[in-house]
Amino acid sequence: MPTITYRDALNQALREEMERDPDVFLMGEEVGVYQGAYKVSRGLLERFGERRVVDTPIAELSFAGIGVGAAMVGLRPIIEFMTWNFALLAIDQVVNSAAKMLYMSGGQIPIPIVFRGPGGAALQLAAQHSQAFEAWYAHVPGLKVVAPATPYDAKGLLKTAIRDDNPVVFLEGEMLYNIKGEVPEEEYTIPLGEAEVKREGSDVTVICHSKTVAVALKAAQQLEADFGISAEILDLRTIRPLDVPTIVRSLRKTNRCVIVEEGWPFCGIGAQVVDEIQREAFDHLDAPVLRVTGADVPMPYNKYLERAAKPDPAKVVEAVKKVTYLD
Amino acid sequence: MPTITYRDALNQALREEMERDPDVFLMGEEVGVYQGAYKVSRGLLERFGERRVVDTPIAELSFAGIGVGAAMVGLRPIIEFMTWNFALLAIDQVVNSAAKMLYMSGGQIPIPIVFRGPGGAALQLAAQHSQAFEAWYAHVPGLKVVAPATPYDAKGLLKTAIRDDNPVVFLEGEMLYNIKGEVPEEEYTIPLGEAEVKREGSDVTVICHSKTVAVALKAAQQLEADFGISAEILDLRTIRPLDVPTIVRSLRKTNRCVIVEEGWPFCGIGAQVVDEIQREAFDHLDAPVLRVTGADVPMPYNKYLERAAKPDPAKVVEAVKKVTYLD
Amino acid sequence: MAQPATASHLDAAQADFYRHLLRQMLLIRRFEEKAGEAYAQGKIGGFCHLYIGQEAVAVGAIAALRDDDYVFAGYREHGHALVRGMSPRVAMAELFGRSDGCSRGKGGSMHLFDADRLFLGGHAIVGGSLPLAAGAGFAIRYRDTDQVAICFFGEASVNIGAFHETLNMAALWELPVVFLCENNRYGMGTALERAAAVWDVYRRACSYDMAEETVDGMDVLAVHESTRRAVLRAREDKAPTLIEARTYRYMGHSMADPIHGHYRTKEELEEQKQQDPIEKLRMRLTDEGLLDDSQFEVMAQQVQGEVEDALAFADQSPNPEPDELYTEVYRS
Amino acid sequence: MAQPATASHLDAAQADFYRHLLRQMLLIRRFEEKAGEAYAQGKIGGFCHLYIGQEAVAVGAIAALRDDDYVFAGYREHGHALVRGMSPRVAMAELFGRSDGCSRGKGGSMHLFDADRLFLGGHAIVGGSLPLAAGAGFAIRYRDTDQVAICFFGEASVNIGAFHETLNMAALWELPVVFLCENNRYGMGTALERAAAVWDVYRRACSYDMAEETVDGMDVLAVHESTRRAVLRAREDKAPTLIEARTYRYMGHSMADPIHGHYRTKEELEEQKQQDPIEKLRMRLTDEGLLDDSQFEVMAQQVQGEVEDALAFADQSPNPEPDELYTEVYRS
Ligand SMILES: Cc1ncc(C[n+]2csc(CCOP(=O)(O)OP(=O)(O)O)c2C)c(N)n1
Ligand SMILES: Cc1ncc(C[n+]2csc(CCOP(=O)(O)OP(=O)(O)O)c2C)c(N)n1
Ligand SMILES: [Mg+2]
Ligand SMILES: [Mg+2]
Repeated sequence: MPTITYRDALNQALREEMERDPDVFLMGEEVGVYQGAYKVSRGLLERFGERRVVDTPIAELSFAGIGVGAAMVGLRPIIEFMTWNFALLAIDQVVNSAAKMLYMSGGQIPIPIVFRGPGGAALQLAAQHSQAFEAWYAHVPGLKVVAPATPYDAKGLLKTAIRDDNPVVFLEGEMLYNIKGEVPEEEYTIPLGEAEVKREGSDVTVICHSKTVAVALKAAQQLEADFGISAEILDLRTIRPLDVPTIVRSLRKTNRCVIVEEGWPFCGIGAQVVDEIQREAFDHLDAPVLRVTGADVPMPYNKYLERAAKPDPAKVVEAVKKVTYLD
Repeated sequence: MPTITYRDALNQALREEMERDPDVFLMGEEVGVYQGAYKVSRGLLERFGERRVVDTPIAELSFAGIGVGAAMVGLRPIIEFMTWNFALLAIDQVVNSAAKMLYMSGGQIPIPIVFRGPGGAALQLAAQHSQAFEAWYAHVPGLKVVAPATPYDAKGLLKTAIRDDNPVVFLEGEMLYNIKGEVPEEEYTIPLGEAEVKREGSDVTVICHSKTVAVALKAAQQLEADFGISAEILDLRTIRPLDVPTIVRSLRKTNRCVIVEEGWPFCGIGAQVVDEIQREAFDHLDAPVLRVTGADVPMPYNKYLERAAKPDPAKVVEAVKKVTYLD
Repeated sequence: MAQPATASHLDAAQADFYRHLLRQMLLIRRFEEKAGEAYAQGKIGGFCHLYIGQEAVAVGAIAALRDDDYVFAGYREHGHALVRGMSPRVAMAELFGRSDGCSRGKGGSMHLFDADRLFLGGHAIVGGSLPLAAGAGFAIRYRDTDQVAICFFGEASVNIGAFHETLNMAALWELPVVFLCENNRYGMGTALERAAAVWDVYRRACSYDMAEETVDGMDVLAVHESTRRAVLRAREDKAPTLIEARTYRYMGHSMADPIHGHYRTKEELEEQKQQDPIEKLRMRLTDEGLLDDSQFEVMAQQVQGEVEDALAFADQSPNPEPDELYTEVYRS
Repeated sequence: MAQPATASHLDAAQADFYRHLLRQMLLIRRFEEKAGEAYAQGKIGGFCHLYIGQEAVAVGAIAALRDDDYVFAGYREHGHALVRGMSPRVAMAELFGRSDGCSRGKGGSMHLFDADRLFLGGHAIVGGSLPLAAGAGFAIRYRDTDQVAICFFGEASVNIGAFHETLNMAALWELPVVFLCENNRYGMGTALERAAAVWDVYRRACSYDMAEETVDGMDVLAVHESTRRAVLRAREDKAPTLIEARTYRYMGHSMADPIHGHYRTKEELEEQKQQDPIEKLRMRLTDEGLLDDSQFEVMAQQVQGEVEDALAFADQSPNPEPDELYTEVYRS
């Protein structure tokens, strides 16, 4: 199986879906001539032309809205936000138009659109450019929220998202674009709403998504090696709809849980997962669920402070030791 | 003690703080000539003039930003959003400018600003005009988030918010403006970050804020009368910073908890409260914490559907019966 | 309606057309009056923004469209929906929140939609529908058809960012969109002069080198002509236009707001009513011998009957089933 | 620097002033070159947007201000901070993320702030600083002083909503603000012509009846004159101005981007460099006998020394203490 980057996996998904369906187009800042700020759309302008690969002015609110309008009349837009930070300007169209149109039209007007781009912190981009907004989008009924961790998932989930008839918020990781993984040559898709057990384990469940999957896997190795703790690693992949059955199944086995996410703690994804777990598996819990999150601060520029602000394997190990009462 | 409406309590707070501090001004749509879309600013234009009571064009993003800019140079703006629904357009300035300025300037530039207006659903305003965004704002470090339930709290908390040197998101309830309550003639303020026990109880803690406080209190009466259950009602008042000690103290007494909020469930305030509770009071919990929230749908227009989408005393009673294993 | 003996220079088709316009304006007027009454009776809830006074704009403009063109409007859109062909029954049922409403009772007054007639809302965030209409325009270009999209919005909306961003992209990409600003002078209680540095809305087109026109929005024929030109420009030259139609609303901003008060005088309102678009066209048709009083009475009664029928229909239409609360959140 | 024997018509003070401008441009140029090197060595992280080529704009414009005026800029703001009087040491330390940096290492290249000098950022969201500057302008009006606020932003920012909303309010409320658009032709890889329907930025002022000017942004004296007029208009007439300064950036959008490539040719870049603002002023001073080569050398060496000192300072400045991660989130 070929080994390719997360970036190229996304590129393949875009290319294949644009080949497959003439109604699919890509719009955003620098997606065309510049080949994408992060080169995810490399070569697409050359392949599909200016009609289907559309460079926009810096006007997030309205090009997002143009996407929604095009979806209202039957096209299947993919709107790239250069990063999700800038989507704050467009959030009214994402929430008030895209997420609600089907409902408030009494089912008349579906919005098959994908909003995508890199989310979360990269390296030293500081407060205004380092934010993980999973929790915000997942809060909103009418949206689906996807955050793949691997090239394989990135491709399979993006293809499904493009074919979905609902607005999908697709959060890529700027720090993931260069990671490599196996991606089959044959066509495949991955259903939205299915978490994946990345590593089987029996002592503790570590729930993660996007960039924190690698963090959790590293921590699992260390836990095995240093403390003989067997950690089961669960990658959510889709945040909304959340795969509660898979979470609960794992919990019933391990009875302990740590949730790792990059975003801020207050009302984060982990909070919701805790809520589900204690409700659905209360009697199976042998310890409080702990969370490892981004620090509850705007992201600092200094690299050591930034590092300290992000989840890392040491923090996960620490938390697992607590929930297994090794500490 | 005089009995006045929530609206008038807010009006008094604005008036008193504008009298007290010449740097305080009010800006927003229809706050002046029209006397406020919901009449919260009634009479202020006449009292303070156009310089300090400023009607704006419909341009939420930039009048919010103008407020932040004025705060950067030492004024103390109060920015009224006609409703918080429209603040989605301004959220970049609230999050990326107001919340982060102090941090990213290394402590040089505080932003003493209050963003205020009605949040949540009123009556049959449908999907785009009926949203409770507490959870979004509370997610963001750098912001404080306040949501008073009574005239007394509305006045005392707004005065404190205006004097606070940080950006405060102050969520009023459109459905609360007409409710009445006692408000002393003497000056008082209420510290941010302190929850209040509205009713003592021993069997279950019901946590609520803003409009759901009245819902919880009604449920408590019914629980007492019909089932002999003694419910302790805790009004959060401030969502961020969250008063965890008061929550935990109550939980240690009652060992059971229901959380009621108007917003959507996924990553809502209740999720965070559950997280805190299970972490801080795990061994004191005799049942899973349950939540009563707004339905996980865009708000429908039809009045019966809308009613069914909102928390009500019956749903709270139901949840309490479950956590007390009466069901 | 049979054509009367006439001294008019208009041909029969034109005369029919003008009477048709009159009838549509009348339908809106009567519909809105009924909606106002029903609101007062508590049968309609939420915000209800009546269109009375502005009828000439929707009627004149939409008459310039083909059936396969796209129509977008704001929250003051009952009239636009009716002109576009939504039956008064279905519209009224939606205002009542009933299951026979166009949006099955989930949308209400501010969210009328009729996908079959390409009436695409019904949007309640100021400025929100402009990019949506441009998106339809984008799709037209994408598919290389000769359709047109039209977007109605109020003059207070021109100060918001989406107006600027959208007009720029529409001009840059040459989208076949007609931006029709209904300048009724006030956004809620704020006169345009207190909210905009430039008081002529049409002049905002200068920033985009966009074609523009200003037109008397109380004159349905003038609106029609102006829109016809803009539609042609969109259809044939693939170029957008900004039209400013100067009109006036007779009622308060919504049913919850005062009709006059701090922001405008009763006198101003009464004076404006002298320009009534329905009276204006009726006079003209009468003067030209195309419509006598008894003919007008017939028309008025028909319209009245239609509106009363709509009310009765809405009144007996059932509420949505409780489980509809959870349907249509996602399309599966 | 002593004044040389000269045939110039300039008086001594003017000559000193021009040499001062030259020195400031040179300081920015050398500082930015050093920053580029330090970035390549991994001492500076994140996005680092160099100002090389555009020096005349910040230098000419800020020289027209008083010390009590407010200055706002974007993420390409090292030059503006230096001209406003931030020491190269403190600026470089911030780029290094160190605790002696202006923002204590928390802000970095895109978030330079100097509250004492009223240098108010350092903002990284396109369009984000325009309303902030208007807010300072609002405060000036509120306090009825004769200060001025200036806001620097790129030409790609004029297509975003905040530009429109802010200019409208600034014109409507007559705020003493200078909106200075640095038109360097490209926003990242997008030429203005591919993003804006109207290619002359200054023409956008028409929508607000705002005063406007366009000026050669490679000519520091022209920029200075133009800004002086606008500042006067703000200070005395309380009216805002939109200035378009046509300039050019020599480097890539940020250190992470290519210098040329798909979006512009190497030839274009080389041709533009012939208009170098530093060379232009140096020539003029030389021609007028106000600066000979050896004097220039002295100036250049001083500047070089200053920049190297800044680098050494930044290099040895400590990182913030770990617990600073949690400080300054709230002011208590
Ligand atoms: C972004 C936003 N801000 C505020 C509002 C509240 N609001 C609804 S209508 C309105 C006035 C709009 O006036 P105009 O555009 O002139 O249209 P008109 O009501 O006169 O038809 C306002 C302020 C809103 N719906 N959306
Ligand atoms: C709202 C927003 N969208 C996108 C970006 C990413 N971005 C940063 S700079 C830039 C180009 C801006 O160009 P211009 O305004 O001309 O300034 P210049 O970089 O040329 O100085 C873009 C697209 C951003 N920072 N903010
Ligand atoms: Mg209006
Ligand atoms: Mg530029």
